[in-house]
Amino acid sequence: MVQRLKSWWKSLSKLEDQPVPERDPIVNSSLAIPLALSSLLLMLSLVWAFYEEGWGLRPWRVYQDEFQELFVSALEKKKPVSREEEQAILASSGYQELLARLRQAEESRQSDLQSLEQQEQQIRQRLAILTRPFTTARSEIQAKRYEVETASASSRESLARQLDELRQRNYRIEFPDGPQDYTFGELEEEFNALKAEQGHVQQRKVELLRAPARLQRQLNEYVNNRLAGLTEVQLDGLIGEARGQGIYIRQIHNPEINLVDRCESCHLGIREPVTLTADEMGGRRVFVSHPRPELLALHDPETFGCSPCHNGNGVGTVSVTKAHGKYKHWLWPLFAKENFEAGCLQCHQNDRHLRYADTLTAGKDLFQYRGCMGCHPRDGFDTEPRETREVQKQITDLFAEKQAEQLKAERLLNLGDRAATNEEANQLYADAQAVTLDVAAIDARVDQLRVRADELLLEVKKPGPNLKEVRMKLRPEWIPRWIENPQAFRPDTKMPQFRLSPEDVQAVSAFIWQSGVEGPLDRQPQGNAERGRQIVESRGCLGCHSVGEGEQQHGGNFAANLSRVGEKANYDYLVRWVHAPRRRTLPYCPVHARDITPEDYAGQGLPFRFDLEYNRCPLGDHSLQVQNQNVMPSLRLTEQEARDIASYLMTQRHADAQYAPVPFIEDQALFDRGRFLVRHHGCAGCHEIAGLEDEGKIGTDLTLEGSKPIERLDFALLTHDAKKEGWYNHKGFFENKLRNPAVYDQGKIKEPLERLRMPNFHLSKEDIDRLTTFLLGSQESVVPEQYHFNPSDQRADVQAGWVVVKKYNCMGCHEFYAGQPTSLVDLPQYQGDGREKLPPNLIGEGARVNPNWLARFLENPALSREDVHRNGVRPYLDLRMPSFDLSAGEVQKLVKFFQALSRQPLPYLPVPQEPLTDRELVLARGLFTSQAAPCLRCHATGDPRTDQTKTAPNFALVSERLKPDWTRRWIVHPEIISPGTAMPSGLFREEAARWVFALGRVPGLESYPGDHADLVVRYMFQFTPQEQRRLTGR
Amino acid sequence: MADTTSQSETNNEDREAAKIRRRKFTFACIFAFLGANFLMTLRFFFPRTLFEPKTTFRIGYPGDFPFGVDTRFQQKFRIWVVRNTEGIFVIYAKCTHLGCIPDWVESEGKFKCPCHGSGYDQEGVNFEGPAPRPMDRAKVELDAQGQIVVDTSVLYQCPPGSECQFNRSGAFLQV
Amino acid sequence: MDWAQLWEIVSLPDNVPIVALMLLVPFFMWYGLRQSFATDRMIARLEADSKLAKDHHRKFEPYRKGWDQKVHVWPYLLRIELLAAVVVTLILMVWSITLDAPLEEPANPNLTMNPAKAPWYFLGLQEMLVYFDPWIAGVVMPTLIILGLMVIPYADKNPLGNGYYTYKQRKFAILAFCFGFIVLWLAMIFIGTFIRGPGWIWFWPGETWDHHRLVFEVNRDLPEILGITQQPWVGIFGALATGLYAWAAGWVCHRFLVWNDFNKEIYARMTLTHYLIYQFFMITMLSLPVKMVLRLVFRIKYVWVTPWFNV
Amino acid sequence: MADEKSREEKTPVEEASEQAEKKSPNVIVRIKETVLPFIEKGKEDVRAAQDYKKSQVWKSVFRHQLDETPRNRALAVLTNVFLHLHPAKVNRDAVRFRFTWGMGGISFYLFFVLTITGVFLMFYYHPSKGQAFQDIQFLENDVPFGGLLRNMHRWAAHLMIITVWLHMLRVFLTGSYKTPREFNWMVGVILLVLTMLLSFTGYLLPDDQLGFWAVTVGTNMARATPLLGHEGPFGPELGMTPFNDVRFALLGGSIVDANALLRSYIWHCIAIPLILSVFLAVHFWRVRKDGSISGPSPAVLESELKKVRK
Repeated sequence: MVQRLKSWWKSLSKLEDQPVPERDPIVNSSLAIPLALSSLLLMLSLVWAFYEEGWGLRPWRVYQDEFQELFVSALEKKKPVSREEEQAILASSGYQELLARLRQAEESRQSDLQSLEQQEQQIRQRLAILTRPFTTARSEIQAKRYEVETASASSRESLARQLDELRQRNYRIEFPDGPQDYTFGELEEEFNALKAEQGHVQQRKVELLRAPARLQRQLNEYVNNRLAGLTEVQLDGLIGEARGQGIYIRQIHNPEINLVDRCESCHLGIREPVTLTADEMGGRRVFVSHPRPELLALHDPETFGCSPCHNGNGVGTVSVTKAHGKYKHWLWPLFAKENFEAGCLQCHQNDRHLRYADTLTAGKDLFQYRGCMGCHPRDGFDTEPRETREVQKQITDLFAEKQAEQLKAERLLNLGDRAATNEEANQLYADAQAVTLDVAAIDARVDQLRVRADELLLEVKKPGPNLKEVRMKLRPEWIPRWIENPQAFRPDTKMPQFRLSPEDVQAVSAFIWQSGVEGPLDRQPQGNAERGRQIVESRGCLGCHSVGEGEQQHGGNFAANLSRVGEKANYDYLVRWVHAPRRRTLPYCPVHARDITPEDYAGQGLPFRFDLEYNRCPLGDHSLQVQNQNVMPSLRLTEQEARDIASYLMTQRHADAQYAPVPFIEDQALFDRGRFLVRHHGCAGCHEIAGLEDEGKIGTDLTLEGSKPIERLDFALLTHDAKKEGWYNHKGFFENKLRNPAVYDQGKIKEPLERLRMPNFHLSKEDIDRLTTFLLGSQESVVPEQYHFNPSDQRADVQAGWVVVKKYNCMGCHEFYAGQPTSLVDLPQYQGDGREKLPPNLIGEGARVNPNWLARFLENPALSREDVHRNGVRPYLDLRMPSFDLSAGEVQKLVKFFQALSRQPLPYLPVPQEPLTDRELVLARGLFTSQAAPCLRCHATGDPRTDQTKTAPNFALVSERLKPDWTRRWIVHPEIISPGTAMPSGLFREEAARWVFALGRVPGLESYPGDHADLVVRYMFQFTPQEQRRLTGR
Repeated sequence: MADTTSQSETNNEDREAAKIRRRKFTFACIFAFLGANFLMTLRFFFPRTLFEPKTTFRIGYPGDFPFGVDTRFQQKFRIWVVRNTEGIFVIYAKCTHLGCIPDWVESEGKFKCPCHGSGYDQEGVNFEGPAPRPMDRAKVELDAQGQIVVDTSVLYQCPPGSECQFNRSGAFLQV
Repeated sequence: MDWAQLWEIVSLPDNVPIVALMLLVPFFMWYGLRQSFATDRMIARLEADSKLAKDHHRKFEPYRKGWDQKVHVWPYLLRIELLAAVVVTLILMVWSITLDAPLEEPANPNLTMNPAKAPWYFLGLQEMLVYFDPWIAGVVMPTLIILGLMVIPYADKNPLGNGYYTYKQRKFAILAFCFGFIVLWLAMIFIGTFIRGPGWIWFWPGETWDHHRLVFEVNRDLPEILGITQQPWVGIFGALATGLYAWAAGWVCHRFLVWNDFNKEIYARMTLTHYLIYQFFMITMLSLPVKMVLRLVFRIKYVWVTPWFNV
Repeated sequence: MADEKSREEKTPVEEASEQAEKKSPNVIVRIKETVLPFIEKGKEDVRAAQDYKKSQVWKSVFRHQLDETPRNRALAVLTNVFLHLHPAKVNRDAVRFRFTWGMGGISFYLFFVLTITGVFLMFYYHPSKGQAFQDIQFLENDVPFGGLLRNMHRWAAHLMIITVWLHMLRVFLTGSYKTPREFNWMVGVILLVLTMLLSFTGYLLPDDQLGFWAVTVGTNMARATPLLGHEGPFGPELGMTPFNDVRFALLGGSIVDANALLRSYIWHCIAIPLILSVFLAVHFWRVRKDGSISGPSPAVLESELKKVRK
């Protein structure tokens, strides 16, 4: 051995003098061993390849084997349960009775059925015998006829004769009951006759069987409706199916959107008709059935597949990682559990509120409430400013067009004057005429746009308050404290924390303070804090605001927590604010881009007055911004109430709160620096700030952030950690950014102004998940346009409506769909009987109220210009429907929204009531006023004396406010429409297809043939002032 | 394969034999490998999934179909819907002779195959030409909404001699 | 030392062949040269002793009188070919089973891969792009390489070493070729694959490929450094500089050509055309390393700047 | 069996046989007479089958037997269409792996493997944008052995480039390009280029980022072609634009798009392989005609060289 090695080494070093062997090495050496060895290895590699093909690369085979066993055993376990249930049902009287009827029906028909079947049998026989000869004959004759039709005149007769012979030829048919002779004509008749008879018999059979069939159906339904799961038989069916299932790739293929999904090759339980839980399936989560079958019902997997919603590589089958798209080169990895609703956005980009997608909707809400949209453009959010710009542009364009048209008209007229012939001239004049008409049309359009522009002035809102008023509103000491760290002062505030140095804070505060406007502010006497507190608790402030801190905190979280207002606010201003939140000190003129001062008005010799009517700019013919751009509505409080509330709020403070004096706040030197910082940090995105009204958004557009190439998301120095720790993906980027917006500055040496600007919102884990979901979903859709949810019918109104509803937080007080939480419903004062004091729920509002009335109500909930300190409909409620000063457009959207929600047609054309005859009038009044009927005990009648005590809406309003058919349903079955209402049920009982008054007797009523409920409704809808006086006059 | 000239020792024979054995083994392996490759290529031509059009589809409500032959779906699904006294059934438009698509000749009330002239009456029963049996019928059933669902992957035949499947439930709808 | 990074690059499916290449080439270099040296030693012996030279079979392979000079292809050659085929197939099978051919994201014209690399066997050219303008690196150079390879048989007038491994008899040819093949071609590929990271920046093996890495690279033209800024002077200077280089390189190559008596012999056999072809290709070949040094060490971009082209 | 034979015998002359029957009632004898010859013939076949090597079919296929006589060894090579690329005998040391490294042969074998695997891949590949990428996925996920085939094709391609380079290295080291083999070296260089082009054109076909950008980078160099590229020296002067220069010719467009995919597909699958196999033929032919492979030939001494001169 050693020798060998030595010689080998020698051969390596000194090739030329290797020992020369005895026998010629070339011809004597053998390659057999290496050959044998290598070919053996070759075989092994082959085996390996087969293994990979059979199992290694085909995991779904294994899954499907496993599933079959687990599934069958799971079903077996279910069987006994459903058997018991089924037994119980089968034993139930209802079933037995049905069964008996079925049996009886079947027996009664037995004999007829048999006879029919015999008949049919015979007919079949005869047909069987007849068909062949008949069809042969027919084809022969048809052929011959064709010859005749196409024959030349000469040969025609002979052929025609042949045809006749054929027709006359005798066909002998061997029926079992002896032969029979036919000509073709008879044969045909016979054939058709038999056919007809056969049909007839079958028809009879069907009719005969109809009744039993129906019973059978009822029987099955009876069981299925009462059975929770499947019947034992069905289960057995499933088991058989499962056992019979081969092993193959399960595939959904929709060529329209070029979709191929094999997810179900492993997730076999997804669409099974029984619900499979993980522990039923031996703890294997792959095999569970879809947790939201109702979603599958809406989106048929055969059409939509899986990957459009869930992402992942639908085609992949070679390994779980590949199939889930969790590898470097797949751009759409499976959504994580907490983000899967992101998939909804593929098609539901425009749904502000999406059912079944609570996380996503919450994400969108946050995006709006927390003011993300203040800095980040995103389709469907904060659209008003853009629309304003567009409208303005259109107006200017139209003006240009108009001028062009006018010139053209003139030119045409001139040409006409100089025209050679009369015809020509007339033609030209006519054209000129037409052009001038166009001009008129343009004017009309411009007017419309102007109106829209004014609306938009009202609709533009900012997430934060108007900072022009700080001088009047705030205590200067408080400002820097707040800017430095808002959460320290108010933990759940929506104002984020900016990363500012102390100097910057001073500069910013100084700028804010100095840029504020001064204005007349009348001194207010103190109010009664205790009463103030009661008002806050009862009037509905808590729908949006919360009071109290920590444990005591209660109320809505849409607007600020009021617990420390006392430390920051100026009492006089607070009174004004509470009384008229939208009231500005100075109007703002978008055209001149500045606030209009009393001097400006004086200069034009105008009184310094501005509000929704007086909204023209004194310096030119255009509209002013006359309201603060905040959503806080007016509760139509009296001055006194306002004072009380303000006084109460001033008591809301930490006794020990200390504020250092702020000499710098008036320091002019800081102004520019402050202004620069404010712009740099985009404060104007959320606040109205003097001189920065038209600032653009400073953030990235997030509309398609979810499909940005990962390379373009700047992980900066964290890239490698991210890759190592496995969060180098969109989810990871968003989550970390939201948790700590400065995170990607880590380790980088930057000038303060180069640093990332996004402030810290101190979001909770849940909120981060919600926003991440929203952002992940904000993708370029892989699903083609025609699959997106862009309805053109009423559902579009719903989409538009939700935007408004969310904008003004209507959901803080009202319930829009069953089970929707409101801010009020959990408050102690609304428990038990307190429920009565809650605002009405708006489920089915569209069906209830007359849309035209609703529009009026929305723009003025007091339903009166004078007596405004009250509810228009429910004066008896302490809670008050506030005035939002909605624009006409928003009102329209809301009305349409409600109509659409309850599938009501627009415009609403009420069905004309047939007038009450005098007799009916008497009867109705009698019924109405009778002691038996408690109507007037609760319902107001518009009589100030009695109405104080009333606890239900006013009758006088019914005819304009409600819809008759709804009213009728309401008085008959209130508890169905609004569970737990105070309106008593059972006022009427059904009697011979009409509703009859059920409580006590009303003179003359029993003799009335008509429907009593109907009578009442008509009475109410024809409720005249005289009638009212009659009622109240007693 | 070594040269055979120079060998005289005694143990040469069995060395030779061993060599032969190895040679045999080697070639066995190599040919086995090639054979296996051949089989692999055969399998290679049968992919596991296809992307062909669906064979089940909805064609509307029974009310949509008057008595007689309805050729609406011939282009799209290659079927005729026929209604007669017995009910509604679906003929799969494929001549039972050589699989051409026959034409519905309204004037003569028959299906005529352009290829070899097989003729079928309006229930698809052959009465002339080389066709061996009536045209096959596709499976029909009503779904929950009462729409007709046709499944052309399930066909009912009526070959002469053996029993006719046209009376099976599924071969036609009673209405 | 970022081992993860290193492994990521080395184990990249498409880089595996390069790794193999980096192992195979040295091996076969050794494998061949070893035989060359053996031959050389033998030759030396024969040169020394003319008697031996007469009846020696002139190969280092062992040989006895009587062994046949030629052997049958069947079986002696075919069996080897068979073995080779089997082994190659085996390698392919195992390679294909263990390593999947890459399939990355669907092509996206709006998103450039960083780094975006040509197929590995062209990375030499891509690397050259750093040193020359595209028209040279991408077009002229490849053409010259191909032509250069083609003219080798005609430029090489050395009749010795035909059909056997030898170093001594073809020192210059072998050195030149190895320089071209190994230094200028394979080394460039190596750099292009393992050294050039995101943004085509120079990363030493094991250095982390940082997409955000910033490096200070200011590129000046030679004339600038020397303070020449106006055309036509810049152009003229460039022409001169280039000419100078050509002359110097030419001189060096010439020295090689007449290194010793034997080489002189060969030189003597050359016609002018031969000589010019030889010089042309040698000069161009040498220009690459020169430019590399200028670029990498002195950060010089162009030597010759004209309105139409830059060198 | 028997009866049939007999009936055949009878049928032609029925009346006659009837008469015959009348004459001699002994049918069995006559049946024997007719049947036995057939059995004899059958036996012959069996015997022939036993030493099939003498059969006509066998002889027609195998011209000589495979024993180890020198003649047959030569014939084995010469009479075989595939093997006759080789001479009957070669230089004794030329069969040493050590000398040839076998790289030429391996390259050829790889080319062969690539052709076969390539043809199979074509069964599932459509050279159209979007579809192409899906087809690759389809190969991997659904097609039995599809993934394996694709891998083989790619790796064989890479391997081939390596072997070709090594082949070149070897040929240089042994100076085998020298007279009389200069031309074959040239052909070899062409083959080398073709090999790389073949691999390069295949790179784009999966239509993924890797191929797309590799090809983009590769073809962008063509922009700078002097005179013929729109970014090359004197290109613009000659009116070169992105729409009429070399690169356009390569890609069938100003960007790497559907046309480029189709073009590279056709170059890859038809054009280049054809050209390459032509040159391959020449290459092999010349190897034989230039006196088989170069060596190892006996070393020539410098001293002898002088004699060669003058």
